[in-house]
Formats: sequence, C-alpha cells, structure tokens
Amino acid sequence: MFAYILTRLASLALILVVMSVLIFLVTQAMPGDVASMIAGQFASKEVVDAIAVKLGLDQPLIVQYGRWAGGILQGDLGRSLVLEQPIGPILMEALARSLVLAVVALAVVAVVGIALGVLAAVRRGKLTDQMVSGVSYLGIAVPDFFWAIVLVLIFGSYLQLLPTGGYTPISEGFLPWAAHLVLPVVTLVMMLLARIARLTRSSMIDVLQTNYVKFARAKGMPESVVILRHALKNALLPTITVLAIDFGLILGGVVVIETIFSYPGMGRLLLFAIQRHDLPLIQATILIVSAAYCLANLTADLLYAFVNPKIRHGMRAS
Amino acid sequence: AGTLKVSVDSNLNTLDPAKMKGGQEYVAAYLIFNGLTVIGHDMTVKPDLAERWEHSDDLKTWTFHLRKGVKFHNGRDLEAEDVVATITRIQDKATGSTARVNFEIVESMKALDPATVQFQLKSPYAGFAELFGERQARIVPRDAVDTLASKPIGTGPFEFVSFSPGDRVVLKRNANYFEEGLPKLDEVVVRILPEAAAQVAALTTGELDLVWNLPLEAIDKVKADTKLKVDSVPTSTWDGVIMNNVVKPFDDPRVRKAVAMALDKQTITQIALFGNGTPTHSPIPPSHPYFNTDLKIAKGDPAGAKKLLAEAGYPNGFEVTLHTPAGRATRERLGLAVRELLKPAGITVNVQRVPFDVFLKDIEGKAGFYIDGFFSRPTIDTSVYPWYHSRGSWNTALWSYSNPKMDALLDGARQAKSEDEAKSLYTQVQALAVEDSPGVIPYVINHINGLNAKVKGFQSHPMMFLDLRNVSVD
Amino acid sequence: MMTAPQAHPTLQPAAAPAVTPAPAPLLDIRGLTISYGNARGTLRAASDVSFAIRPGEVMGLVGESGSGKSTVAMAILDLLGGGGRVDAGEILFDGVDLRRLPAAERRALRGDRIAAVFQDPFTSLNPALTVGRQIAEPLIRHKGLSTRQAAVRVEELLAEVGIRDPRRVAASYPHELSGGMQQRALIATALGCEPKLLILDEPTTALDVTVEARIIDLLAKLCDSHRLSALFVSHNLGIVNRICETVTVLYGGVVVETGRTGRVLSRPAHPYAKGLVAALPRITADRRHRLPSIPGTVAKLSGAVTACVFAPRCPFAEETCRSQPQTMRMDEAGDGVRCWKADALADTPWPDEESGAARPPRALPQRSAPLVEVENLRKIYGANRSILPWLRRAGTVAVDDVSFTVGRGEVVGVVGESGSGKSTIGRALLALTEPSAGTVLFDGADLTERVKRGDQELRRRAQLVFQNSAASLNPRKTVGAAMDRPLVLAGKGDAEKRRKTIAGLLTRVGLPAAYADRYPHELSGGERQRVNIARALATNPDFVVCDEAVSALDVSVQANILNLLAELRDEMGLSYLFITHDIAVVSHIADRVLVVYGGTICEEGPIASVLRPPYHPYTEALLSAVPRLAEDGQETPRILLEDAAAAPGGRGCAFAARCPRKLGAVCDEQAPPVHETADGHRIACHIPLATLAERAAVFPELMEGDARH
Amino acid sequence: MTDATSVRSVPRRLNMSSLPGSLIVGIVLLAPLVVAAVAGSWLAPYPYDEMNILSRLQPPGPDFWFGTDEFGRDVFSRTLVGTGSSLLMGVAATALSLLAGVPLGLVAGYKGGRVGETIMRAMDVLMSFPPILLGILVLAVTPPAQWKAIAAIGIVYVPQVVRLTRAITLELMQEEFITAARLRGESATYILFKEILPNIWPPLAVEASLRVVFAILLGASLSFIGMGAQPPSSDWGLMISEARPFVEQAPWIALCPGFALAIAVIGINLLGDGLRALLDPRNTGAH
Ligand SMILES: Nc1ncnc2c1ncn2[C@@H]1O[C@H](COP(=O)(O)OP(=O)(O)OP(=O)(O)O)[C@@H](O)[C@H]1O
Ligand SMILES: Nc1ncnc2c1ncn2[C@@H]1O[C@H](COP(=O)(O)OP(=O)(O)OP(=O)(O)O)[C@@H](O)[C@H]1O
Ligand SMILES: [Mg+2]
Ligand SMILES: [Mg+2]
Repeated sequence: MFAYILTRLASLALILVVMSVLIFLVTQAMPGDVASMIAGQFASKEVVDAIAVKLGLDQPLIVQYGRWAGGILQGDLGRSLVLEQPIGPILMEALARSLVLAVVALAVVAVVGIALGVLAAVRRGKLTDQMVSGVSYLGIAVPDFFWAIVLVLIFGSYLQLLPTGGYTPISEGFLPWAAHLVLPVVTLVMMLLARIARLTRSSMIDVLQTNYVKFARAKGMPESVVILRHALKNALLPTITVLAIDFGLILGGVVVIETIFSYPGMGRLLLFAIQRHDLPLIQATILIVSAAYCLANLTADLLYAFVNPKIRHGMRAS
Repeated sequence: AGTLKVSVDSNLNTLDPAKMKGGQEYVAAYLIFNGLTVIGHDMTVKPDLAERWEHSDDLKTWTFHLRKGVKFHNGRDLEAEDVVATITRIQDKATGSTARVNFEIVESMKALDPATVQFQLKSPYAGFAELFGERQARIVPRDAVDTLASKPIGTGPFEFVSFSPGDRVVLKRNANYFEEGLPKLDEVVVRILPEAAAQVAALTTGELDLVWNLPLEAIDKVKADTKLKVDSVPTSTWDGVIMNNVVKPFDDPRVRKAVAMALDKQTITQIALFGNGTPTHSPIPPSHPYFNTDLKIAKGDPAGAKKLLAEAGYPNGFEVTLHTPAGRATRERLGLAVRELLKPAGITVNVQRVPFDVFLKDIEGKAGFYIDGFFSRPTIDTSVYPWYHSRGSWNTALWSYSNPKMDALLDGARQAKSEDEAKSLYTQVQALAVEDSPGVIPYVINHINGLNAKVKGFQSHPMMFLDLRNVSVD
Repeated sequence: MMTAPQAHPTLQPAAAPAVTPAPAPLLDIRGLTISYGNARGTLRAASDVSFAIRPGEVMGLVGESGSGKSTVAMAILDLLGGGGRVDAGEILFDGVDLRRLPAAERRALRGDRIAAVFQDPFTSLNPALTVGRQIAEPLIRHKGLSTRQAAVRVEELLAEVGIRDPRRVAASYPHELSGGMQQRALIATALGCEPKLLILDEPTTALDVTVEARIIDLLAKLCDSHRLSALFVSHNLGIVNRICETVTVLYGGVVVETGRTGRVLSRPAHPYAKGLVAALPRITADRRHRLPSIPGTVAKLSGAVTACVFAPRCPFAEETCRSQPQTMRMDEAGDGVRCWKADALADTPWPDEESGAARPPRALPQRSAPLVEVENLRKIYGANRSILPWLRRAGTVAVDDVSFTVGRGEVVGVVGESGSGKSTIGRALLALTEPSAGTVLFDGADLTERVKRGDQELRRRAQLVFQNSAASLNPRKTVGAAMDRPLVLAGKGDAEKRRKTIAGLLTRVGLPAAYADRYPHELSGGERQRVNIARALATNPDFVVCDEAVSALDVSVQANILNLLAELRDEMGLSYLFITHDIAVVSHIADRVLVVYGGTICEEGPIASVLRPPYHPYTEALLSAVPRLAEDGQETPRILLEDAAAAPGGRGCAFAARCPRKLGAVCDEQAPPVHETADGHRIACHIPLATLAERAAVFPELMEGDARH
Repeated sequence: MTDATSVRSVPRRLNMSSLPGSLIVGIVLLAPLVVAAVAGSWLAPYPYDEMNILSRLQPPGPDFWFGTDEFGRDVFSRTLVGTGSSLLMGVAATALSLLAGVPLGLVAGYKGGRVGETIMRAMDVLMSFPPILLGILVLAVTPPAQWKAIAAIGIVYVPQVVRLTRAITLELMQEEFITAARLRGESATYILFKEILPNIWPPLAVEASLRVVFAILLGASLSFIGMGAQPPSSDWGLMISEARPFVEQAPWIALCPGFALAIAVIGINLLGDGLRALLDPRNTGAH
C-alpha cells in the first residue's frame, strides 16, 4: 500500500514535469501575445517590443522555461503580466472557491445520484426506474448554461429567494455563503447527476445478481441491509472513478457556470488569463488544475482500496 | 451616505490608469483618481486638480496651477512633480499606455514650483487642456507607481480598499477629498458580473443598486419595473465597419463607397443597438453643434451600390470575410447586420468571430474588413483627427486613409481661433468623410445605466464615466 | 470392469402396506411447479416436484445440469431470482406452508431455521466485509446477540468447523482465505443460528478434491452431531453416496426417481438414473473401455407435462412413453420411480452399445523419439527487478524444475491440486508462456524459439482444448467462422473447400454440419466443447493439451467427450497432455500420469502403477479423497490434509508442510530423491520405497483385478 | 474474408419483433432529425439567415411557427437548418475520438507493459488539460471553423475512450478465445481488430451515444465562450447560447433548438442502448 502510494506519487511528479513542459510549449504556440494585449489597440511595433523586453519575453524559450520551472520548484508561481500581481494568492483564492464548489456539488451529486441509481436498480423496469431515467435525461438533454439562466430567473428575478451570482466568503456568515452556492451547485448537479445515477444503477444491477448478495438474502438479512451493506459498497467502484473525473472537471473550472453565476473560480480565471494572453497565469493555472486532477485520481484509487479490500491487497502486491 | 453596489460586465485587468483599456477599468479610474482637468457632463472641459491654466498665444506653452491642499490617499500632498512623472510614464513606450499618442505633442515639461507645471508643445494645439480629461491621464503619486495595478493610490473621491480579480473592487469614502462635502457615499462595491441576466436579476432583487452600461436586451425589463429606472445619455462612442484602404478590394474608393451606400444606418442602429443610439456620419455625434445636418444619413441603396461595384470592376460583387471581436454583443450584431445588408448589393460576407487577444494582434490594422469600436473622446479634435488625418495615430493603424484635403481641414481646425471657424471646418470634414468613406461609422451609442430608484443624484456621463460624487443611497 | 447393477432380490413389492408410521417430515414438498418467465416465454423449471425430508435426514438431489435442482432449492428459500415464480404446490416446513407466510416471516426463517450454503465459496462471501462480520450478521439479526457476543460466538463457530486460528480468520477478508477456509466460513454462517434444515447447493463443486473431502467429512459430522436435516444438491454421485441417506433424481424438472441412496445408486430403476450411474467414470485399470453415455440433450419444457420427459433420449422408450405423462409410484420404504416400465426393466442395464463392439486395438507407440520433451522447466510469475527498491519482487514459482516426455500417440495425465502448476506446464508446452528456465522440445525443435522467430507452423501442430468451453469461443463469431480461421491461416483451399472441411470436422465430433452457422451461445456446454475440439483439430495437430477439458461438464456429456477424445487418439494417433483434477477421468484415459504438487512432479508413471502402492504421500491422500459409489468397493479411510499454511517453495520437498508422513527436518531442507522402478514409475520422496510400498492399496479392487489378469 | 462463414456482427434473422424496444424508439425520435439534417434548408419556410427587422422577437404564430429571434429570423427555420451541423458536431467529434481512442486503447490493453503505461500516462496528461484550453488552442491557431471545433472536442474525449477500451480489452485478454487465436498463430493485428474489437462494440455503443451528447453540449459551451460555431450559423448550441439574454423576453428563441437538442439527446441515448442490445448476439428481443 505504502509502496503503491510512493509509486503513484512518483509517477504524478513525472506527469507534472511533462505537463509543465507541454504547458509551456503549448501556451507559447497560442496565437496572440501579451505585449500587444497590454499595448492595446493599434500599438505600434516599437511599443509592443518595448513591453516585451520589459517583461522578458524576448529571451530564448529555454531560459524562460528554466526561470518559470525554477520558480515553481521554490513555490513561486510567478507574476501575472496583466494583473501585475503575484499569481500565488490569486490562484489559491480561485482554487479555494472552486474547491468549495466542487466539494459541495459533488457531495450532493454523490448522495443524490447514488441514491437515485440504487433506487432505480432496485426497482428495475418499474415506474421509479423510468422516472429516474427521465429526470436524468432532462439533466443532460439541456445545456448547463440554459439551466443556469432559468434558475437565475426563477430564484433570482421572480421568487427573489437567492442571490443570482457572486461569492461571499464563509467568514461573512454561513447563510450568505450558502445562499450564493445554491444555484451554481444545483446547476452542476443537474449536469452531473445523470451519469452518476445511471452508472450506479448499472453496476448495482450487476452486484445485485452476485452470489454474495444472494447469500446475504439466504441469511435472512432484510433488503435494506442487503442493499446498503452488501451490495452498495461493491457497486461504487465505477461511480468513484467518475466522481473523481468530475471533481477534476469542476476544479479545472466550469467556465460557463462560473460565468453565469459570476462565480470567481478557476474556470473564469483561466478564461481571463487566456483572453488576456497572460502566459504565466495560464501556465500556473493549468499546472495547478492538472495537479489537482491527478490528485483527485489518486484519491479515487485510494478510495477504491478503502471500499474494496481486495484491491487493497492488489496494491500491496503490484 | 450608504454603500452603493454597482456592477460591471467584465473583469478588470489593471487598476493602473495609464494602462487601462476598457470601460470597466475607467469606472475605477474615475472613482479613484483625478486628472488635471475633467470633462463635464456637458462635454466641456472643467478644472479638476488644476485650479486654472493659461497658454501662450502661439498655443505652444501651457501652464497649469494646481489646487492647494490636495492629498493623495496615502496622505502625501499632490505636487507638480507628480504630474510630470505621470506624463513621463505615459510617454514611455514600455508602459504601453494608449494615451501615449496624445502626449507625443509634448516637447518638454517641468514643475515650476510644487503647485505649477508647464508644458512646451511641438506644435500649436488648442485642445491641450482637454487631453488631461482623458481616461488614462490620471495623476498618480510618483513614488507609488509600481503598485498601482493592484493597490492604486490617487486623489479621487474614493479610496481603494481591495481588489479580488474576477469578483469585486471595494472602495471607501475619501474623507480628505478636496470637494467640500463630497462624496456622499461611504462605500462603493464594484462587482464583476459577466452575465447580463444575472446583472438584471441582481438589480431587481436589490442585490445591486446600479448596473453600469446596462445590457441593451434588458432595458425594457428594467423600464417596466417601478422600483428601477433607466438613465441614458447620448455619447460619441461609436462602432465602425472598418475597411482597410490599402487592402484589396477596399483600396478602390468606389468599393468603399458602395459598401457605405448599401448600409442602411437606421436599420443597423435598430439591429445592433435596439434603437439605443443615433445614426451619424463620423465620430461627431448628432447632438454636437458641429454635426453636419445638411448631409443625408445613408438609407441603404443596394442598386446604387451595385452600379458602383460594377464600375470598380465587380459586376458580380465579391466575397469577403468580416471579422468581429468575440464577446462584444453589439459589434457581433453589427457584423451580422452588415452581412445581411450587403447581400442585395452582391457582396457575400462571411462573418468570423475572433477572440479578443487574437483580434488585437492579428486583425486590427491588418485585416481588410472588420468591426471595431471606440470610446468617445473628450474633444472633437481627439475624436476626429487621429482617424482621418493621414498622420493620425489611429488612421495609420486602422484604415490608412489619406487625402491632403482632409489633412488641411483637420490641421486648420486645430488652430481655429473661433467656434464658427471650427464649425465650418468640421462640417466640411464630415462631408469629405462621407464622400471618401474610409470606413463606415453607422452610429454613436447611448450610454445607459440601470439603477434602483433609491439611488439619488446619479447622472450618466457622456464619456461613460461613473460619476458618484453626488450620489447617495437611502 | 464395470458391470450393470444387479436387481436386488429383497426389493419390496411396491404395493406392500406400511408397517411403521414414519415420523412427520421436516420438509415436505408437494407438487411444486416453478417456471421462469420473460419476454421470450415461460420455461417450466420444475413440474410437480414432491419429496420429503425427515428430521435428521440428509437427502441428495441429483440430476443433470439444468434439471432444476437449484431451482427447487431456491424456491424453498424464497430466493428465486429473475422472473422465477412458483406456480403451484406446497412447501411444508414443520407442517407450515411457507408459501402462505408473509415475506417478512419467511425472511425471518431464512438463516435462522433454514440455512443455506451455496456452491461457490469464492463468490458467496462479500469481498468488502470481513468474514467475521458476515458470520455474525444472522446471529445479530435472528438471535439478537450484541456485536460483542456475536464475535465470541463467531470464533466458537469457526473453531467448530475446524479452523485453527478463528480470531485471525474472523478478522480477515475473504480474499485472504483459501477456498476451503472460505467454504468453512460459509458453513459456520449457516450453522450459526442452529437451523433445523440446511440447504446445500453443490457446496463443494468449486473445491479441490482434497479440500472437498475435508468439507464433506465435516458436513457429515455436523449433520450427525447437530441432528440436522439437509437437502444436498449435487450432481456428484460419489459425494451423494457418501453423505446422503436418501436421494431424489431430477430430470427435466421432474422427479424421476427417489429412494434410499444405496438402492438408487446400485440398482437405479428409472432409465435416466441407469444412464447417469453408468456414465460415471470409475477408477479402473482398463483404459480401453468406452463410457456409456446418454445421447441427446435435455428438452426445455414450457407447457404442461404431456409425456415422459425422458422419452426423447430413452433407449427403452415406446409409443406410450411419448403420449402419456408418467406418474410417480411410491412404495412404503419411500422408494419411488416415475416410469411405467421400471419393473420390467429392473434387470436391464443401460445399453452399452460401444463397449461390446470390437474395436481395432491401437498400435502401440513405436520406440521412436518422443514427441514432446520437457527438460528442467521453470516458470516464475511476477518477478520484478525494478530500479525502484519498493517495486522489487521475487515472484511466485509456478513450475519448479520439471522434466518429462510425451510419446507419440501417448496420453499423459497431469493431476494435482489447484495452483500446483498444471496449467502453467500446459501453457509452456504450447509456447503460450515463456519459460523462465528450461527447454521444451516439440518434435525435436525448440517451440518457444520458433514461435519467437515468427514460425507458426510448428505451433499449429500443438493445440489446446480449454476447460471453459464458453470463454474459449468468441461470442461474436459463428462456429463456422471460428473454425475457418485456422484453415485460412494454414492456406487450406478456397472458401468452398474450407466449408467442406469444416462440415467434415463437425461431423467428426458428432455435430450436424449446419451448426457452422450457430453462435456459441446457441450451443449447449457439451456441444461447445465439441466445437472446441473440432477447432483444435482443424490445424491437424499431433499433440493436444486438454486443460480441464471435461471438468465443467455433466457426467453424461463428459462421457461423450471422453469417448470422442479416445476415439481420436485411436484413429489419428494424437498425443494428449490431459490436465485434470479428477483421478477417475485420468485413470480412464491416460497411459501415464504425472502427479504434481507445488510446481514439482512428486510421482510419475504408468497409470496402473500410480494407482497402486507404493504411493507418494500426496498421491495417497489424493487418491483416498476420491468419492466413490458404494458398489465400487469399500470406502477406505481418507487421508485428510490440512489447509496449506503457506505457498510451497523453498529448498525441501514441496509437500513437506502438509505431509502426514513427514519424516522431519530433512523433508524441509533437502530436495527428495527420486525412486524409480522398472516400469518407469518414479516417486520423489525421502521415505524409502519399501516403506512406501507397505501401505494398503486405496483401490483394493484394482489389486484383485491385477490378480485376475 | 467475405465468404459465407465470415464474421457477422449482427444476428441473422433480423425481424422487427427481435429489435430492442429502445432502438425502435430511438430511431423514431432521430428519424425526423436526420431528415432535417439532410434536407433542412429545403424544408425550412425561410432562409435561416434572413433578417426581418420589422418582426424581430415575434412570439410563435402562423407566420413564424416558433417565433423569431432578435434579428427577426425565423427560429424554426434556423433550428431545421442547424440540425445538420449540430448533429455533425456530435457525431463527427465522437467518431474522431473513437477513431483515435479505440486503437490506442486496444494497444494499451493488449501490449500492457511499457507501451501500455506510456499510452495511459499520455492520456492522463491529455485528460488533465482543461477541455476549454484544448478547444481554444485548436480553434485559435487559425480562424475558427467547424471542423476545428470537432477536432478539439474529439481530442478532449480521446482519453476517456482509451480508458474504456483498454479496460474491456484487459478483461477480454483473460478470455481463452484470445489464447486460442494466439495458438493458431494469429497476428496481433488480427487479434485486436477481429477478435477483441467486435466484443468492444456493445459497451462502446453506449459510451459513444453519451459522447455524442456531451460533444454537442461541449460544442454549445464553446459557442458560449465564442469558440465554436460562427454566427450567423444556426448551430443549436450557438442558438441557445445566443438566446440567453432573451430568455425572459422571448423564451421561444431557445425553446425550439432546446427541444430539438433534447430529442436528439434522448434519441441518441436510446439508440446507444438499443445498439448495445442489438450487437449482442445473445439478444433475443427481450428487454
Ligand atoms: N433466472 C432464470 N431465468 C430463466 N431461466 C432460468 C433461470 N434460472 C434457471 N433457469 C433455467 O431453469 C432450468 C433449471 O435451472 P437450475 O439452475 O435449477 O438447474 P440445476 O439443476 O441447478 O443445474 P446446475 O447443475 O447446472 O446447477 C434450466 O434450464 C435453466 O436454464
Ligand atoms: N499470469 C500469472 N501471473 C502470476 N501468477 C500466476 C499466473 N498464472 C498462474 N500463476 C500462479 O502460478 C501458480 C500455478 O498456476 P496454474 O494455473 O498453473 O495452476 P493449476 O494447477 O492449473 O491450477 P488450477 O487447478 O486452479 O487450474 C499458482 O500459484 C498461480 O497463482
Ligand atoms: Mg444449480
Ligand atoms: Mg489450471
């Protein structure tokens, strides 16, 4: 197990190194450049060049990369060229907000999605099953931005129940904080629920047909115990994978939802950086997102082991 | 008294006025900083940090006398050296200020004493005082320029408290503000809400007090709400159909003329602005006394355009790509309207949206045919000269239009000694601009703010500034 | 030589009146009719099934695969899944009709008064919960024990089923236990609430013979000591013979015969039962014998029973059989048979059409070079020499220094417990895995080397018949397509010619040529295995490895396939490496046999010699564990092996850790010497040959046969 | 191999009653969309890009069945004409991801070891790139075009297809029919594409149907940030995205393409489920 984690961490480090080079090269290949962005409309070439020199953009790529990577190794994510601020605090703030969104949304998705999936599996072919499918279809059939707008209109404009956007730190009180999260979370849930529910349903159906479930029934266990204790734990593996992927997705930014709900998370930060061609900001953001994604995957794999002792065993062996 | 919550629709790149590019940023600039002069609601120049100013007869030496007792937010007194430092910084190419071109005219400057600063110009310029009303020419403390982008210090009515990119800028009342009893508000929160629907919803729920530059689609809704109101003012901010005069087929004036003829400006104003603007000939708005009322606004004459095209060697029209910057709804609509209106004239337009950074780098000044737009300028000269004079800064980059007659008219207007002289010259400029059609300027836009009825004392500014000095919320 | 069962002169006349009132049955099933329904229609899985189990009695339920055994067992438990429905009948438990009880009350009975153990311990335990917790569940549920009390009881129970370290086992997860231990844990679960009725659905099928023997002994003991009644579902007649007092034979969802075990198995009255008993391979020294088999397959029933269900396959069937449903005729002793001709056929054995016919004796192999030569074969799995220290691993030794030969036209059997390396040897022979050391010569050439060089020609001469007939055919290819490929690869003619070849091959293995268009799922297990064999033959091989090729099959189907393989050997001179864990099967088909344990060959020799003393201690245990029918001879005492504590390995004898005759340290520390006798019989053991030869024969009847010859 | 005994991926006797129900419903839902995709511009009552300033933002009525948008364009006609490009977006992007992902997944699963590891780690890298950035990169190098959006989305989904394919391949590798194939001397290519691939189709059909849906939606999201389809095209995603500001004032602008999208999504999903069942030779019509 320990060896397994070590191996995984080593490969994670390797991935991040590869990613850093890739990110660096790829962002360099992006059209547009920050100097002309800063110079603005119709800046003459000398102006753009002057800015480029000032920002050190004229140096060879390898030097730029070395400086960047060296800084990151020392925990310095660099300075945003456009915002003229150190990237670290900005990024961490956005990350924290995305994290909040991801954790809350995924908690809801996991609980509701798994519950719906289990329900549908248990009542396979019955009305409940079809209703669950129906609801999940509705969730994926309509683009997230459409849901988002409809929610804004209903809960913001008409019912005036919830704030329509923005973010309030929890330090300003739990209720305002929670109120600002409701709509983005609901939209995300609509978007992600279907997959989780369907996945849980199908693996639950498989597990419900296994011998050990039958044996649990033969022991006279009531259905609730059979389903929750015996079946569910074993049915969760694929669900966990997808949850981890979704976690990475939300951390990486759900631009559309963040935009509509004015949620200052990673997605909008990245989009901002891309639109302003702020390379250090783009690079740092993607690197952090990648790292977060890899960590989410690792966590999922460790969760597997927690859920399934056999895999724990396999980890020790392989 | 109270807190005013106002929204802008896009993130602020910087709080350093010299580097500002967008309307949202100017909102902050106007609240935090002052210029030597200010453009008033009536579009005339007024004293701001400079109490008064005088110029030599040849219009080449300008002396400004600073107001006494003005303090920066950090407590230091404003001095003439700060003005010199501010302008020097703008002139530095590496700063990347778009106001740099304005101050190219300055030969030299010096602080005569802590309260007096003098400028020597390369050529006579009557509108020099107005240049200090420009958005980027905010006076900044010379010892704190490096942190302006994230921690701006100015002399303005509000002091900077915090900026969280993508989320909000928080400002508080400047207790030492030099205008007695102003500002009235204790606090201003500028929130960044990119989605129009969210802005309007927030305004309805009272989460916001004011929506700066209200999305056009939402005007009807805000108007319908009795708790809300709409405040609007005509501006000389314009969008244009840019034709590069050195790129085929637009190097032929007949082609440009044909395009201009085919475009029905009234219709375009309807489509792009839902009527919230006024058709015009040039950046001079119809509300301005210099506006040429004799000229007819183009009504759209595809037949005439076809004829001209045939003369220019395009009897069957041609196909062309029109670039529009992505995310600017009005300009995107303008692009689609152009596409539609040029169709009967035989011109096939392929609209192509381009991300803004790419637009800046690869389209503006390089492509043949695109949609662009410009904020209103403080003076008629700054609104016209750079676009139409053959050495005008925008012109050389935008459409490379060159007509000696136009140059003569514009140079003359700069030194015009009387209003009438200036008016007559500018009237001819407009006629020539329509005749040569270096590009098509279909309209000037109304600046519209949506606000809660409880916001008192607010007036929309034709320069799209957010003037909150007299505003209060109860 | 097997003989047909003789009619017993003391059989009571069917009409004799009852003398002693039988005790009221604990479980009384009356007229149980069960069907599975889905969109395709309904399938009658049990029709009018009636039988009774008296208190303290163990009843065997036997019958071909698919005859409805599990269905009946599950119906008692109310666990018929997937569209199964009881249409009619009563299930009286202690006089109460379970079917009338509300679901909750039935559930309360389950695990408490009626407990169950299923076939496969590996899948019956939840991989995510500790074994102790799973055993404790019913105790907490039904007996209201606290978690702590339950934990104490769990350890008692585990100890009772013979687990030496109950505490550790209770804290383990299923995958950490061996199959035998898992099955014991299941039995402990079932016994926990002291049930009155135990339902055992093939509880040992998935286990090794040696482990199986232990479990069966344990069950017999427990049933006895707890005065348990049990329904024992199995198709293994030997085990039923060992443990059951009475037996009920199902065919096509219908009870065709029921009675006391000894009577039914020695003198079956119903034609199907006759066939079943006859098809069972016996330990025998006469490997020229063909097994009797029951031709055809079970007909699936959907409607009401209108004829004898066995009539289509019955060699004694007459017109009446096909037009009239049969009734069960019971006598007082509780024996019953559902065949109107039973009395008339009482003395007629199952027809053995082939055994009588004279077959040309196969030419004995010439003394030429052997076809396959294996020398010092070693295979280590999972060794890793990584630069990263935490990744380095020594790996498992699957095969440890094995040498043997297979002659042309020879059948070499390989027996040994699960994991002993049988399959690995087979795979190495076919160049499917690369040996870690040693050489495999095929017809004098190094096969692995050839294959590596891209020469597939030699490889085609060595083929494999798999255990799992379903997994070895691509479900998305028709039989024809599967068989076509080898021909295409061998460049055997155009499409038309190949089709002819395929038809010929199918006919050769006894399938209609039209089967070429079928998909694997449209075939029965036996048919699929035939297709497998036909496919292996398509390349015209000289050598076929049969890896548990008949283990998954029903006795009657197994008999069929064994006959087919023997025929092919005789006619085409094929050589086989026959891997199995069934000694009877090996004794039936093999010329020579290798007994492997822990990756080493512990005994090797002609089959007749291996079955007779001297025995290697492991061979002796293995042979003693073979379940037998009563008529096959006296039950000899079983040599029960402890569960393996650790994987075999190290310097000494692989079997040392479990050897009941272990001498001492020498066994652990020195590789055993090989004793060889004149006829090529070799035993690797520290115990002197003479001492080994002193042991009594496990199959005394073979010794008699010896004397006779 | 084209003779009588060649591989058949669908069962022989195809009759209506043996078709899975979900397949039939899926086809019924998708049929009109396919017709619209092929013949949309002929069927449309108005040109998709014709502006009619006098009748902008008209509610549904006899002239404009589903109303008009802010340019006075007929929403119904636009939806009809947009069918092609919207479906193309989903189908082509999915096809691309399958085309790239399936072989990679097969190889990763078959080869294992270093090759497999390398492929999987490369996929991890690709997967941890935020999809939008990939989209922007592909789209921004040169002017946006639909095929580029398709390429971007296709690439985004490659890792997921690889993962799925690899997982199934690994499972199938345990099956003995693979051993049988090796034993008769088949090449790796044959085993991968003729033995394994046909068994991957059913789960892949389900996955692909989900992918098509996600691709359409991601295309819409790209439109949202101005990267996907270009105006005045009437791609559904673009239409719905452009209708946002008018949701209150003129909800019908979003309704028609939204409806079409929902039908497509449900239809494609059902089709996927049905195909899985159909591709399974064990299918006997029971579902
Ligand atoms: N869930 C089900 N749906 C439909 N048919 C079924 C189902 N379960 C079993 N059957 C069918 O019912 C018949 C009896 O099955 P059952 O499992 O009782 O046989 P069995 O005697 O236990 O066989 P085996 O020895 O192989 O375990 C078989 O033909 C089987 O195909
Ligand atoms: N691919 C593999 N990787 C690692 N270990 C393996 C592999 N295949 C087999 N083994 C191990 O090698 C040993 C011998 O396995 P093998 O399959 O040859 O046994 P077997 O005698 O055929 O058993 P069974 O009767 O269960 O089929 C076992 O301990 C097994 O766990
Ligand atoms: Mg069974
Ligand atoms: Mg094996």
